[in-house]
Amino acid sequence: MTSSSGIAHRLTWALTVAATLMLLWLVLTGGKGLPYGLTAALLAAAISAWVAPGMVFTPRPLGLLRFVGLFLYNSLVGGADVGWRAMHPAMPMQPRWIDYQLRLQHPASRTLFLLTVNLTPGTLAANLHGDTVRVHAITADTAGELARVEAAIGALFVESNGGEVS
Amino acid sequence: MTEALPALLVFIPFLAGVLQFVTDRRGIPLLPVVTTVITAALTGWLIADVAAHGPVEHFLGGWEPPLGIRLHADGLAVVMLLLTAITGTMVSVYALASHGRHVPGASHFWALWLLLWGSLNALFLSGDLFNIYVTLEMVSLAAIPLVLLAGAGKTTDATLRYLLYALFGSLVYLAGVALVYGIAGTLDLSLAADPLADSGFAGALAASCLVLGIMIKAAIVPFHVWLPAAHGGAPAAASALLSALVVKAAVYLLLRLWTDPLAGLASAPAGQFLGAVGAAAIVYGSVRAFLQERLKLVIAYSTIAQLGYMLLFFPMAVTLAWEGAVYHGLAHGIAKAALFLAAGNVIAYVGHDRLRELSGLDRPLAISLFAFALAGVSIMGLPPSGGFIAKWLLLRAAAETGQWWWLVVLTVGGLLSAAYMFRVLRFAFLRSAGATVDHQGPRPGPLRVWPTMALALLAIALGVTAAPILALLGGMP
Amino acid sequence: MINLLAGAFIIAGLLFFLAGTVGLLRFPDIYSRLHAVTKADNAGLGLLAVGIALLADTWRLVLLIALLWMVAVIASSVACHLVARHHLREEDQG
Amino acid sequence: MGVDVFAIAAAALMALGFYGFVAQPHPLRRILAINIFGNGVFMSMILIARWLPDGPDTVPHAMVITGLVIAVSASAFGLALIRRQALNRRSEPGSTDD
Amino acid sequence: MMALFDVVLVFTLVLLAWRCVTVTDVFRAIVVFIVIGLLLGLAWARLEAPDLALAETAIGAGLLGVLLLGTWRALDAGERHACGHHRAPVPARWLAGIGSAGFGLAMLVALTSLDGHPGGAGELALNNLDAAGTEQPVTAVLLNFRSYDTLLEMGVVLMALIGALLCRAALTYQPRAEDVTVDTPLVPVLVTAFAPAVLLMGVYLVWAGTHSPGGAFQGGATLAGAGVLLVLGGRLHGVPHTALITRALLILGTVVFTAAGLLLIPLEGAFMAYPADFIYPIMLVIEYSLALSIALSLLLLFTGTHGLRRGES
Repeated sequence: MTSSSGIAHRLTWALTVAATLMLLWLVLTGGKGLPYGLTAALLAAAISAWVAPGMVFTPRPLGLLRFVGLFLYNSLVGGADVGWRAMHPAMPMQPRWIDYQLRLQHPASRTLFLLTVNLTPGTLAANLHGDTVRVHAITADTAGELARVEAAIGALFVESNGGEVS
Repeated sequence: MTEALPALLVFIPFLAGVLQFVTDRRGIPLLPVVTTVITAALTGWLIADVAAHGPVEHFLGGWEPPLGIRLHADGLAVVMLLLTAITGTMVSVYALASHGRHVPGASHFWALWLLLWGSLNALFLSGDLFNIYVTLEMVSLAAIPLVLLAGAGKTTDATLRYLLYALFGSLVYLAGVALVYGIAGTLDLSLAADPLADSGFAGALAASCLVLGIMIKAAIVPFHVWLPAAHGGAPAAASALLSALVVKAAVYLLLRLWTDPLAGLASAPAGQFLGAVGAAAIVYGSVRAFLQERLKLVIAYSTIAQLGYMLLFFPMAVTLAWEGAVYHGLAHGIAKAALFLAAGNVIAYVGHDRLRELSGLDRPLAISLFAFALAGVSIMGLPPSGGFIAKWLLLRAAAETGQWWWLVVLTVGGLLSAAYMFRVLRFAFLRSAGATVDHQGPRPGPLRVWPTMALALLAIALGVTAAPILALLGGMP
Repeated sequence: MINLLAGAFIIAGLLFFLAGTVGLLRFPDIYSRLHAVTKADNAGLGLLAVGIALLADTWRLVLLIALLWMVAVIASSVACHLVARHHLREEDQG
Repeated sequence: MGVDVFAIAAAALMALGFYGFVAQPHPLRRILAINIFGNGVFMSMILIARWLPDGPDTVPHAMVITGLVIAVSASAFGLALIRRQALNRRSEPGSTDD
Repeated sequence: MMALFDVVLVFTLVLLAWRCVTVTDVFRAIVVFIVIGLLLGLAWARLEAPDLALAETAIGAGLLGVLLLGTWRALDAGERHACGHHRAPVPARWLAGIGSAGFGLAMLVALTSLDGHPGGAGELALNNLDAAGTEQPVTAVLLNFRSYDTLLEMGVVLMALIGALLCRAALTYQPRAEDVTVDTPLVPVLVTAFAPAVLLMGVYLVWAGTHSPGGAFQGGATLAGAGVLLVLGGRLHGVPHTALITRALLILGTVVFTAAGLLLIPLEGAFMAYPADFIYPIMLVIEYSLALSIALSLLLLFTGTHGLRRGES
């Protein structure tokens, strides 16, 4: 157990979750049944902070913009790329495995990396073992894409703990 | 107050069962004892009221059918409530000894038994097809875990098979309910009768689904495969409840549906078919019972055979047959509970129930064995017993309707049941000249012996109390 | 005008779905098929969502659609990763 | 009135569930088959609900919810029993109480 | 266009159901079963039954699906093999095939021959909606017109739970040697992020049940789903003993429902009849307590344990 499971940490998490859930309730209901929404949000936040507290990250505004842009661009290009390969009579593909050394350390950033890689053109993260991600690739320039995704995620968060490991 | 009685009869045991599960008390089962007394007393009250003033109806939530659900305590329902209350009270007393404070799973036994009691009452009182599906499922799911209480892993396979058949049977029944609703736009038993009467193919299919689903639940041959291992493997008190009440509840439902919502569809060939199935059950169950090597399996197969008699109502469908079938259900239930409790005493004393290794039990287990023999008299249908009255009524019905072939079935069935009963008694009594068994357990105490005896005596006494009970039941609807 | 644009987005989205399905049928092995399903369906769903959002009349609906798209994208990515991992393990074990 | 495609689905689900119950007697397969049968029954209830002239009839809808919860609870009990069977077999190999 | 969609949907459903009962690999059969559940949700949404679509997706496909997969994990290789290869003898299969085909045809004919029926329970339910204390007709049937069924159904759930507990074969989710979850942060991180949102969705569905698709059962199942997520992510563990709060929550719905019914008998003359002035708050209390009990019952049915404990990580 690290210090990250302390009271302050849980409280921060609970407040963030409660605020997010309240927003979710507003989106779902359009402002009706607010007392129920508030009770539910507080209860859910309390349960979550008690049972499964997470880390709160404050994304850098510019980093967020960069990441969202990259994500949307990659999604579109990834879809178009694989669609083109599927429709092409010869199905141009170079399926192979790549082992990529990951520098991101925090579980949340790693999760985001894995999720994004699956939507990036020509790459699919199949396994993470230690710091090595096993990636299935069907395009030529894969390592560059992966590095770009990693850099965007690295720039997204203010890394408060968990120092960089070379 | 009396109009609330049906609801109370369902919810007092139901709520007590829920609370018993939650409190999980290991001490003296105070809650179950109090609940048993109250429920039995309320049952008596309701029966007295129905006897005096006729059927009681209760519209749940104040909504009348076809929108709401109706509880309906008529003659048939209260006779079944009577059976449940008598057997239930005696089993409760017996279970004070067999599921006392030091027995593992005792608290679960009481919780399940009280829930089962409430569920059975709910089933007998229900006047709504879909509600009957729910209560059937309740009865099954209260009864099935009882089989598991036999101990770690011993009855898992039997329980699983029981559950799968029960679940499938109730869904087949539910398919019939769906069709009935599609035809009649109502789920009320009585209101559905007229639309069903001229519904053609869909109605016939609906009726077949309802009957088939119930037959699976009632372990009617050829859907009996789950029964012997489950009833034979459960603890004695649970076996008594399962054989006397749970499968009976399904056959009760067959009688109920046939005479009310399906009355307009019931055709003579369908009746003859059900009668033939009943005859097959009688012969098959009796022969298999004769061939068993374990006491509880003999009794379990005997249940398969005895349920067959109740099916003989359908081909004859006259008031005598109606009275005979219901009275048979009552007599068999009480006698069968006595048999299983007596077998439980044998197992508690000897440690097993392998017939060939039972001998010399007449002295240490004199009262239990005497009770077994008395209950056996009723099962065989010998006078003066409840079983005799029931078979006599059925015989007269066969003669009245001129369907002599059922006379043959009844006679053969009686002979076969005599054969397997005497076989058991021969092992237990007549070889007693030899060495006594090296018993493992202590002698069963009075709490185990006297309920058994009381049930056996009641099974005999039913031979002389036929008039008031048949008056309560009333004629065929 | 808006309707026309929305229609274009929806048709484009459906085309992506079509391509993804073709890939699912044509690609040689399980991993390549996962590529096809995840990426093409993600882009297709996104375009579809934009198309439908253009037709929505309240901001609440737009937000809801965006939320739904996000959940669907995360779910498909997770499923893709887990399936790939499962197969990789099975191959390793022989 | 012609044949509703969903009526075909309802009938087929029931028939296949029936077949599965008999053809694959392993308990886990039977639980699957029972639930497929049940889904067919629920589908036919929903179809029946549609034949009311003004708006769907909610009585069968309520019945479906009740039936679904009951079927899933009972299936969960059955699955617990199957796990118990597996435990039994593992603790004493070669012996079953069948 | 929609007709074509329906035909494709039905065709896929039937094909998948066929696969589910005939395929030898039990894992495939389970996956196919889950897909059938999801497609059924789609079909029911098409058939103007959004409440049931929600219920089927949450309970029939979701909860039962993870239970099936969890049970599959608990079996060893021999048993998994037996699941597909333990078959009825060929003549029995043929007989079953013919019988079930006949049954299906008969059902089809019967379903097709049915037509509307004026004055049935359905019309009455719609006409009496004003007196029901809720605007949503399905909720009105479940919690008022036929509330007796719903209450008894809670008993069924409780008894199934007792049965599962008696089996003493809990589903455990300790990571096995071969799936070292520490390396993939995916599951724990997503559980942490999603569980609160799913909890909120559950409450939303219960709340919405008074006027739009949703209700105690759908909401309760969603709440249970959040619990299942936490169990799968290792944040909650099943334990063989139970805390007072767990037991109280477990029977809350049943007790509140029964108590409201019994206590009002002297006032209203019938079990479960409610005074018109207080019907709305009564229904609300019943609905929320039912949802809580349903959620906990389903979650415990999933873990197969008496209670729950917070995980270590």
